[in-house]
Amino acid sequence: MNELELLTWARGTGLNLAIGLFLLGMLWRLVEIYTLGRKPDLAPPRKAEGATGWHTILRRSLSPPGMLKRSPISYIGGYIFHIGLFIVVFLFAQHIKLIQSLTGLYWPGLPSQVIDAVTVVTLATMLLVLFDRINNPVKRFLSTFGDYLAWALTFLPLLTGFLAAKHLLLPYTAMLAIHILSVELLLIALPFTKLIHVFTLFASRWYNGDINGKRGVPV
Amino acid sequence: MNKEETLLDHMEREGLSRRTFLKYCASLASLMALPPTAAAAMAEALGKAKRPSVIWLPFQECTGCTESLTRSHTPSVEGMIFDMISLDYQETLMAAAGHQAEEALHNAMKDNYGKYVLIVDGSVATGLNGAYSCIAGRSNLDLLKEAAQGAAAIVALGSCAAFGGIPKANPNPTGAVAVSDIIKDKPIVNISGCPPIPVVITGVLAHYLTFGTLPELDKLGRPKAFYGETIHDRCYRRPFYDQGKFAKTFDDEGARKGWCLFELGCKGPVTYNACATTKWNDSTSFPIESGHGCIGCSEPDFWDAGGFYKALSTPANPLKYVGAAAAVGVAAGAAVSVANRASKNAAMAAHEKTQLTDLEK
Amino acid sequence: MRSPINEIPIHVLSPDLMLTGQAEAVLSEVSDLLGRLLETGEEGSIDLRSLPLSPADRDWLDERLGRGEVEIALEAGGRSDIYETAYAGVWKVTHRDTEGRVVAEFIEVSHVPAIVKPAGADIENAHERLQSDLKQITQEGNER
Amino acid sequence: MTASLQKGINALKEVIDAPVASFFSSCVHCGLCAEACLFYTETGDPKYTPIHKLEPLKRVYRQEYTLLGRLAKMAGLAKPVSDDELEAWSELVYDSCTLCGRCSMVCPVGNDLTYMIRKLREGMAVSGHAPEGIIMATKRTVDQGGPMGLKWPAVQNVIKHQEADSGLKIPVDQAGAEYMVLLSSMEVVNYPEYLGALARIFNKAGITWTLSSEAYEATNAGIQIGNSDLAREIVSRIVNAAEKLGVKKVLSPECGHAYMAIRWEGPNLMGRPFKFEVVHVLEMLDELRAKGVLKMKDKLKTPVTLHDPCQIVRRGGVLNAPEALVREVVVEFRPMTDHGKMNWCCGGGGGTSAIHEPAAEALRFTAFKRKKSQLEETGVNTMVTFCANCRITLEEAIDHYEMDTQLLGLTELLAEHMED
Repeated sequence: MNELELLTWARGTGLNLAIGLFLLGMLWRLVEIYTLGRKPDLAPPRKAEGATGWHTILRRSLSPPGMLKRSPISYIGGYIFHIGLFIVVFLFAQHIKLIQSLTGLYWPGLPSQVIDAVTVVTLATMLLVLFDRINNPVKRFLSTFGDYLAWALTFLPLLTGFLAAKHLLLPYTAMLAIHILSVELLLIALPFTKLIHVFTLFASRWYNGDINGKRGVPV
Repeated sequence: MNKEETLLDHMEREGLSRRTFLKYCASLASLMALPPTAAAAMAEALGKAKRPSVIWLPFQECTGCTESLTRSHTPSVEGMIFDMISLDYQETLMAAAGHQAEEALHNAMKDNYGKYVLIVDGSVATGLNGAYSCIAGRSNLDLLKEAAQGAAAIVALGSCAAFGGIPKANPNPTGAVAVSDIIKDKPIVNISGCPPIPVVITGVLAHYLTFGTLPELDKLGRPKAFYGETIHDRCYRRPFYDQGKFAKTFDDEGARKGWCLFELGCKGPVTYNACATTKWNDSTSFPIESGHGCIGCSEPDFWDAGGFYKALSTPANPLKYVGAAAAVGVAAGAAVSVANRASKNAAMAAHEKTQLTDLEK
Repeated sequence: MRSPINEIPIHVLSPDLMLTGQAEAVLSEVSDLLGRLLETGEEGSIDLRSLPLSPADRDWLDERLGRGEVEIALEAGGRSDIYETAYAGVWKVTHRDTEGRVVAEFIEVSHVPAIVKPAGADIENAHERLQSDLKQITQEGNER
Repeated sequence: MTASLQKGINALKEVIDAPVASFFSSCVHCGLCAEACLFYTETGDPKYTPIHKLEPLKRVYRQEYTLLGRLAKMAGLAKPVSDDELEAWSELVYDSCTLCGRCSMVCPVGNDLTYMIRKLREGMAVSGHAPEGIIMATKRTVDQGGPMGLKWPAVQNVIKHQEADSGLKIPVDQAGAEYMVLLSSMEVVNYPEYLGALARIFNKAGITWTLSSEAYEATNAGIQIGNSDLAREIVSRIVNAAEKLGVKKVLSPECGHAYMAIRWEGPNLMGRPFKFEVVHVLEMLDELRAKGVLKMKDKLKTPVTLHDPCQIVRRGGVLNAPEALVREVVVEFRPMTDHGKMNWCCGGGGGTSAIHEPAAEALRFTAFKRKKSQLEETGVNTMVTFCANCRITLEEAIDHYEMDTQLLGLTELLAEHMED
């Protein structure tokens, strides 16, 4: 199989399979999780300003009082690499083009120099975050193979995408193929790793906000 | 034609001046990415070279490769190939036909055994023992094997001979394969392209005549001098790609400003060929300068590599399995859900009301 | 003869938009070559076709180099235009085929472009021819 | 004695629900919950990371309620939860978790870890891995009516004294009263003046009230040990008594988890809403303050700070009343840096104060360093709180560290300075 065949497979059959498996896995996991149901809360709720699940979905994106100081790398690093990933994934012209071809939806992208800069910053931040995971006693204690796998699955597409766009290391064809394959790997693994938090965190925040909101506590 | 005369003698006889020859050499050197000063050395060597016998076999082909070569009026750099070689058999170009032609072929093979250069255009049909494509009652497959035996080197001209090309496109009804799939024991140069750039043929032969060897080849058997870099790497629109300036349609502002055609399906980034430097036919045949993206014709299986107008980053049919996947996913989830409910209900049924004694073992 | 395709005027909407910055690099390369010619007498040339220059880049380059005093037209398997640029020792050489299509394009840094100089064999040949011509003229004169 | 691992696992299977599944699926092992937990911040030992405390529950969830987990279990690839493991986890689920809920406030993916610890305790309790001290407190509550083994005659004794002190009648078993007042044993034993204070406040406000001889104990060790059957038995006494007397409202005492038990868990344990309203004493006092009924004759001169009991504020939703009431009665109020719903626990909530093993007590004192530094930061020597359990925990720790800090109960403080 030559490079072009690999690329053709990656963005043809490979992508079809990856998108299919991602959807399959995601729906399976979401149904599996959320059909477990929960009992209704029979205690008469207390009403309070901002104490609903919806508020918590938004509010939890900000660091609670005192926490930024306690764990600056988690918060600042977390913000940078999440926002960076969002920008690179959704505001890179070629990605928008792909999404447009999939869904018909499109929006303006950012100039590639901006994307390049964001990618470099995000890559650096992800390395910092990895270092923190190894260095911070709590994170190291909690970390399993799955955590490092999830990191690698996220880091690889970013790195290979950058190398492909900049024509570094390997010929563009090969690098683009590797980039697409790495994204496919990410897609397939996402529902079965902690990366599923991309979707479940909204429900989790909502539950937390709802459970405590009924008691009148905006969390 | 006298095979013993040198190329320069031959050209002189044809009434071409030394400066004309120098000029050809300069442009050849330029094409082969040799330093411009190498032109003189090349002229020196080429001038003294003997003209080799060439046998040209056409298989499953459209004659586009021959057309590409002969469309230009002599004398030209492309046309120089006909001065450089002694073309002993070429169905399309030769005056002879039928038995005469066959005789010419056999004589050429016999007379120059072990010395001739075999040029093949078109792919080789292997289905039904090669019966899909025959000349004078013999399959291409047979003919190739026979002709290859006495060849010093083989030039697989065009994407069909080099990689199977369009005949090999899905579902490949004739079982078409490349020359290199059949012949394993001879040096083969693949000059891919649909059609290939004519001067590339001249360049390869010039190299053969100048240095007595085949030029350095890439992994796919193509001369590196011409196929060493992608169209994209050498494209004059490349800076726009780097700036993220893309034409979105063939008639928008970006297209008029000459912006990058990536989003219109240009395969330049994955295609290795010399179009961007040779700019053949004064750039009319360099599609990008004519306003159309590269279709990747010099790469294997380009015909099946997604649509010509699909951007490289755009998949061919990405939502193919979405319906089935969604159904299976929901079904799997639902099955687990039913099992979970059964488990939970069983746990509740197994529940014994806790007494104080139940707090300790 | 039909008009060569590169003579069809292409209107670039905004030339600045098409400038890639490559042409400037070519100029500085020319300057280096000129320095070398001065110091060592070594001739140099730049193959313009091997560079990814946009049409606007080429126009810009031509404009910058300007035109000097010497112009040479060469008819050899098609026309070749050679002229000295505004910088002495810097030549622009454009080879065309019989159909007027550009087949090679160089910036040559030398005293005189190599192709202009006649080859020794050709001079020898010319000398012989001239001698025989002269002989014939003398003979004809004698006969008269 | 019939506790067993099987019962424990069964109990966990019963309580695992969609929120638990969502929480475990969302966790990214960022470790921020540790930074919110005083058992981690004060010891620096990563094993006290809240999400780690939930490991057994997570494994039961995965092995019982996910396809991949079920397959792994069938193939023998999943490590089953064992008795030894649960025994080892007892320290993490009880000794070092006060159900304070602070981790649930900070988890960036929104996990309510406290919600899950409460559920994990269901399995720990019936598998016999609850700490001795909490088992004993539960037994006393079920068998004798209160965690301290306090019986009605003792309460009658307190009533007599407080009636004498206040000169007011303390009504008992009075049907149709607006409020039925609940007490906590700790208050009865350690802070009996609370009852007299209430008598004076009700008298002043002209509100009818009563005690019930059948249900005077508000605390519920069933909640703390984590057993709903026993918690239901305890809470049903109050519900039955209140509905028998036909009171409009039941007044929960200052005690934190008592409020949690009757106000928030109560209806869910009983499986139905109550026919009466449950009001925390501070809620009632704040309402009286707003109406202008609760007027102070003078104010406390010394500057004070406030310790917010977790179960009343962060977990109970009584967010604004405490500060408003404190400001009513003091000249200078200095809130702690992290206060209100972001307060730090005293270290003795969630039943931990009932555990008397030396290691658990030592850990509690270590955890108290957080409160100690908060206190020192405010620079005041008087700390007001409104939970009997917090008060005992704080007093023990203040003694242990030989600190010069005075602790006051909010209701008594108000009663003391209230206009006659």
